[in-house]
Amino acid sequence: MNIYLLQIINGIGIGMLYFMMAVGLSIVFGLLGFVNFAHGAFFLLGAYACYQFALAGLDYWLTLVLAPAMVGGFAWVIEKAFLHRIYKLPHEFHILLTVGVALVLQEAVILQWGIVGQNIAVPEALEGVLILGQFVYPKYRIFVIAFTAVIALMLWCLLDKTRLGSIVRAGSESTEMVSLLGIHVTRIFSYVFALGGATAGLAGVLAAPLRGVEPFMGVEALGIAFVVVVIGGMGSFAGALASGLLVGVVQSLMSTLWPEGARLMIFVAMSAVMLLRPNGLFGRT
Amino acid sequence: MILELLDVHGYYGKSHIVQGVSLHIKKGEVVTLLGRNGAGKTTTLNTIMGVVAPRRGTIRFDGKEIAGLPPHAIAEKGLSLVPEHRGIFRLLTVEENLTMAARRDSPWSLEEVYRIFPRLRERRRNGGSQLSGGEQQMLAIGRALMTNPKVLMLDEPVEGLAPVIVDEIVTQIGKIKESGIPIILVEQNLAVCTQLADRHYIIEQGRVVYTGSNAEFLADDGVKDRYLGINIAA
Amino acid sequence: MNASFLSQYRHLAMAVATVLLLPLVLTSGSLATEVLIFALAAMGCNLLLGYTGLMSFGQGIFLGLGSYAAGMALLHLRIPLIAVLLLAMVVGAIAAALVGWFSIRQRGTYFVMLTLAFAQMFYFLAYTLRDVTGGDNGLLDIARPPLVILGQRLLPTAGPWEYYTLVAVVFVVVFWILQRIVDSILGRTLLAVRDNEARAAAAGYDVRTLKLIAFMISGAITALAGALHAMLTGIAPLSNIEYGTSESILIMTVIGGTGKLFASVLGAGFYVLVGDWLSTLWPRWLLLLGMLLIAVSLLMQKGLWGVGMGLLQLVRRPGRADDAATQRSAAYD
Amino acid sequence: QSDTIELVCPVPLSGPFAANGKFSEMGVRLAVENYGKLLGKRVTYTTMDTEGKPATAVRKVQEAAQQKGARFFVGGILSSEALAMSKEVDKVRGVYMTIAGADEITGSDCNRSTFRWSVPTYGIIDQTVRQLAEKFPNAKRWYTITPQYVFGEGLLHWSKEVFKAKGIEHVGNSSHSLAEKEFSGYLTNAMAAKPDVLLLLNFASQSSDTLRQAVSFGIKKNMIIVVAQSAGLEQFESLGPDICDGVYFGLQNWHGVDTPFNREFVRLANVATKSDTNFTVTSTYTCAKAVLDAIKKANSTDPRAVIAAMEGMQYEGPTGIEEIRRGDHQVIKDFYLLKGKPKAAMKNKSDFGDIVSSGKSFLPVEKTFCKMA
Amino acid sequence: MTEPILQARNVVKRYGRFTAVNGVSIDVLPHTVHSVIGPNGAGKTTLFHALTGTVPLTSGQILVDSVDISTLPGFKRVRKGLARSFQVTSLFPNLTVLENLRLAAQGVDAVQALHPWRRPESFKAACETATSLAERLNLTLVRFRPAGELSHGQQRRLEVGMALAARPKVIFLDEPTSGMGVDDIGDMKQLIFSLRSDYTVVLIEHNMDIVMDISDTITVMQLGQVLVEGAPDAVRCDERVRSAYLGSMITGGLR
Ligand SMILES: Nc1ncnc2c1ncn2[C@@H]1O[C@H](COP(=O)(O)OP(=O)(O)OP(=O)(O)O)[C@@H](O)[C@H]1O
Ligand SMILES: Nc1ncnc2c1ncn2[C@@H]1O[C@H](COP(=O)(O)OP(=O)(O)OP(=O)(O)O)[C@@H](O)[C@H]1O
Ligand SMILES: CC(C)C[C@H](N)C(=O)O
Ligand SMILES: [Mg+2]
Ligand SMILES: [Mg+2]
Repeated sequence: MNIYLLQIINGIGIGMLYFMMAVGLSIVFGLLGFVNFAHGAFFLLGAYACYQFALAGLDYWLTLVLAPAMVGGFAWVIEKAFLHRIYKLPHEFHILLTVGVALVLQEAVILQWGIVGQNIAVPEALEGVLILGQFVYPKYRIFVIAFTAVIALMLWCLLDKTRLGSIVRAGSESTEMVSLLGIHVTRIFSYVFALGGATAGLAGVLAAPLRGVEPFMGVEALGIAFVVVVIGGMGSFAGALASGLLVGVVQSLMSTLWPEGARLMIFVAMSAVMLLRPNGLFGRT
Repeated sequence: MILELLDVHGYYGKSHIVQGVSLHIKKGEVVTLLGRNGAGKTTTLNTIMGVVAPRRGTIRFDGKEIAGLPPHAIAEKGLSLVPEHRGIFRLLTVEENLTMAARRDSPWSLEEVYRIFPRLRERRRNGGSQLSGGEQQMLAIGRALMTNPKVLMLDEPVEGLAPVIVDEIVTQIGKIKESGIPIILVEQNLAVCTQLADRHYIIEQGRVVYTGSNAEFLADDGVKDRYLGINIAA
Repeated sequence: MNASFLSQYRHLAMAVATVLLLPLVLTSGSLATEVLIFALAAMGCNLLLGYTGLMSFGQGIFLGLGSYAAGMALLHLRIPLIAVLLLAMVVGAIAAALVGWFSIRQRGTYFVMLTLAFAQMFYFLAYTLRDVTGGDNGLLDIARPPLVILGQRLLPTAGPWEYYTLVAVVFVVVFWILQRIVDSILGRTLLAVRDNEARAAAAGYDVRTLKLIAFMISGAITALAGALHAMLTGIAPLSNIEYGTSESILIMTVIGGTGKLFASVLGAGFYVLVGDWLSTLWPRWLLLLGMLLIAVSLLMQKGLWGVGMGLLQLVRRPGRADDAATQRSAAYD
Repeated sequence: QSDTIELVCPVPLSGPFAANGKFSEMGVRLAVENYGKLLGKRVTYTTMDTEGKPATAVRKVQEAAQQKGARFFVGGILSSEALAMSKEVDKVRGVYMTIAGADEITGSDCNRSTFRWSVPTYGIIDQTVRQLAEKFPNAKRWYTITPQYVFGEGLLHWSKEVFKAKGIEHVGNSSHSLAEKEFSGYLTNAMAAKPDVLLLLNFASQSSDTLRQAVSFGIKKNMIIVVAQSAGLEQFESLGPDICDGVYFGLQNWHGVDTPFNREFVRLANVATKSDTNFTVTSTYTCAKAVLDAIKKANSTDPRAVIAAMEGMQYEGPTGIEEIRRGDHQVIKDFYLLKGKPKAAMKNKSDFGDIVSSGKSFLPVEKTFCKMA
Repeated sequence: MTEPILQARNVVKRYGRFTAVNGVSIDVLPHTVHSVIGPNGAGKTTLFHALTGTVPLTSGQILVDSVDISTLPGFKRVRKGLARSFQVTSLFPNLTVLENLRLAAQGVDAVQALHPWRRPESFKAACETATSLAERLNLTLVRFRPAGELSHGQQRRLEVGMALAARPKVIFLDEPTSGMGVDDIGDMKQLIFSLRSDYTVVLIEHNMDIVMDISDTITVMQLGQVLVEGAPDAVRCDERVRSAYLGSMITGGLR
């Protein structure tokens, strides 16, 4: 097999993970209109929840359900306890608050699990590699691609095809009008924020066996999520998917073409997209 | 008596806008709130809906106190406001605008709304941002109907509409009235008001300064002159 | 007497007082200098956030570029201090024009994300162009030349307090200029752009140019801060251009309060000093900082400036409400 | 004047290298607590958070020097911050000892005030790559993964020298940024080049990430993996034995090496930190102790006298007798190569592998580019 | 015959595949009130957008005093003498009424706006325009209030004021009376009529009372095209206009 083809496959694997990291940020942005800087911290929590469950000997498949649910629940609490009170303020306060939450969570993780990174074993059923000609690819990465694709489909149905999805989009314009229609919009905020947290948590769980856990992994994930959302178009679900894949593939191809500039090229790709489509690939004008 | 306001006061921050409004509306009735710009008509509606929290006074809906409830709770009970800015969701299509508001128990279905406003059916796939002013107004009213209102409040519903459409909307409001939904109408267009309403209130500086039946109002040029500045004689 | 004239000098007096007060309360000249340097950066950010409605998450770009520009000038060119500072400002303004050209088409949160992504891009650019920037090591051995004007040696800068004096002078001058700018026709027009871009365009304003100008002024000032910082530490490190720097500058600005220049001085002072203090208390001091940020966003929504004004009002004449109205009219007459 | 001698420990306590900072702090603390009185004065220390940023590090050094007149500094994990601080400490004519890796510290950027404990890149490669090249003469194809900064490039440079000398084919290199966490692209590339040996030149969590992902790609089965500069026990603990098994690691020190220092220190560390110490704790401890010893030897807290005492000083260190070379202020000491072993073979929880070889490899002072003023 | 001050030739505006304005040509004569009416969605506002540069043209030509301005961005057209009000109120909500008007008055002078040193107060002409307009629009009482706090009707008046403040050659008013009180409508009608002596007015209005009384020319649009153009009486009697638009005309106020 051709090395570039392999890198593209690998890039899809990375890209699906990036999509998962970014989609929640995009959804939350879509409804609430601000950048959730605690998004990376939710990713971190998901990964550590996975670590903790693995220590406790819990089945990985159970973790895959439980951990995101817990992170989502936690996000819900954060929303209720803090964000709820400051929706009316300008966005800089939302950012300030979520930056604060991110810091607190990261440091709390250090206090609880220590500052040294830890390894998490790949679930037994997915151990080993798949042999594609002369090329091998870890089974677990294949699983991540497939699983994320299913989740993506579910999310898309939820946000585009249901009444809840309409409400979420409507709420991103005027919460007052939505509540005038008898919809408890602040409750929807909480749900969506929790959903965003849960997707980040899920990304964390999926990433943990690939990258291990360490307390600063959230910062990097947040950075990636930003770029993915900017390229894809804020609040756009399809955009997050397309641009997650784009970033993954660019990064992976660059590892062969010009490894020193792999990261830089992501941003060059971003500029190129911005130049051609100022609102991102799928951004609304 | 389906809705009743007693000595209601409403504020924007420190400015005291609604200064003790009392009014009521019965089943099947259409009443109007009239008054000059800035008199406090919109604010009164906002106070009823809880968008502006009433600081004093009682608001009873179906015999139950609703003052102090959040807007969504009030709306859920069956009070529905079509605001003067219409509040169309630009990111949603016409149809999504309608369906997102739909309640299962509402006698007003999508079909029903399209039947009244065929123009909406034509533009059902259009984004809310791509509607002309009149289309937006139709959509706003249609959407309010989808929520199964027990009292409908319309804030200047024919503002900016072409005369034919005004005719159309007036006819439709008439139909809504016949279906038994009581309506509070804020409107500058007296012709519309007098065609539809059973009673009128005139508000000035946040107080009700006149109330009378449609017939009384029509006959009393002095009132119109004094409170609304219409110089009929001229 | 003109009311805004008075208020202009009131703020300038506060800035001067700050400059005089810092040496009395701090024993480290470096720390005091850093406060002023970040105050400059925060004012640059405030010009965007408070006056133009642009929340820039890319101010680190200009701080970092200012550091690099000053570093390279001092390492490779033999030009006087003033020229170094001006050069840094020009570099900052050009970079701002570039970043701005891309990003100001966007509004609100999209703009935030764009500038943030740009911050990352410049970081990796600086990282990758090692021959110019020194990569991860940064530029080392940056000298601190004395202030020489027309062959006259005006100020030595070697000692910490000597350097503080230089920075203080720069700070006061920039504060005064910025105050003039925000009170000028341009400043007031920027406020209009912040409020409603479409209307500003329909009223005949070239919104993009206006925003670009604000962005460039901000970039120049932030780069100036970066140049001064490079001379303070003797290095132009990669971390100055990092996303974290942008974040800090924005946080300072918000904590101080937007829309008043002096508020940014308060914000920067608070952030730098509290950060310095907390970090000595506990290795996990970021936890405390995080809580502080949460507390500020929940409880102190007018920023430190607002808190200060609130206290002042309480002391001066408790319970006067019509103040706002007189202020408004004062702003106009 | 004052009745205390103060050590200042500027290390990253927050940010991605906070783990090392925390262990450094621990090392300094152990050294200070166990030192007792020195010249009749109490020894104290303060840790300062550099946040991993050179500028912050410099500013904090300035602050400590200005506020408290501090002159003795031990710390600095990252090459960039250590380089910057070394210059600042030299400006205030203090004493600075670090464990950071950049060759410049005792090379082209060396100065009177600065000392370095860790073996520089030349020695690391000599003790790992050269050893293994000799051990596996048939492994002729090597692939490298390198972080883009001085330390990584130093390692790459010397590796290439060895490759040339041994007739090894360097089949590829992937350089990556210090922010990288995703290595699958580089690994895919490496596998396509079909090397016999995969040489990881990155450090700390990045080498852990690379190693982990390499293992998941099944690379261990068909090539030898070498981590040139490992962080030691802390890294093995976080990776677990399954991943470390069979991998070669370069080490600055190892608690299992039987030296008087280790016998004493492992016991001490077990009391204080309930673990068999690790690279960062031990090395910073050693630095702090060396500085304090020098103060004792000089019988003065005048930095100039202390520097003089340090130059040429010999002391019991974790690798045995260690010596501070006068010409470039580099500590001359052993470097180890360890091979990870399977979980079943571990005799205790810290027994992750066996030392395969060790030795001292240093460039002569003339070749280090160090010119001291 | 007088030269038209504003000419639109074959103006087309497409949004994606939808053609909102489809080849409209109009000539506006100086010192007249030229009204554009038509059913909702006929493309009147879009025509305004295209003429004033709020949205770019798809094709067609726009001449002001015979100078082609079709490709100028909106803000530059203001300097060529076009000013507008918006159908959906668009003000500076956090600035005071006077400041809103001052900014609108200052906007014609592009260079002034960039002045980083001079104080706005020193720009006397704009300040005076603002004050007198506030008076004229009956907003003196609320002149120091932020525009966002005004009632709908007050905002509508300010909206018209914003266009007037620019002292343009041609002033575009998009439904200036919508939301205005019955009493004010009369005043507004007088105001618009009086503008005719100094300016040229292009007016979109659904209030036939106003349109029929003060227009010199009326263009009726339907489905993006011109249906009829002519003097008020001709338009009023046109059967197509009656059925497409006028209906029974209860909008005309109380009669
Ligand atoms: N958000 C607000 N903040 C402060 N004051 C407000 C606000 N909205 C309205 N007002 C003031 O309240 C008063 C009443 O406004 P309201 O909108 O209720 O008037 P209205 O009777 O609906 O007038 P119109 O016919 O013009 O719509 C006005 O003087 C207005 O300036
Ligand atoms: N941005 C847009 N994208 C797509 N279609 C649009 C857009 N804006 C307006 N339209 C469509 O163009 C048509 C003309 O709209 P316009 O606002 O010009 O009508 P109008 O004549 O001003 O109507 P009204 O009297 O109701 O204000 C409408 O059918 C509308 O749906
Ligand atoms: C030997 C190690 C402490 C090297 C370290 N990673 C550095 O940056 O120099
Ligand atoms: Mg109103
Ligand atoms: Mg219109």
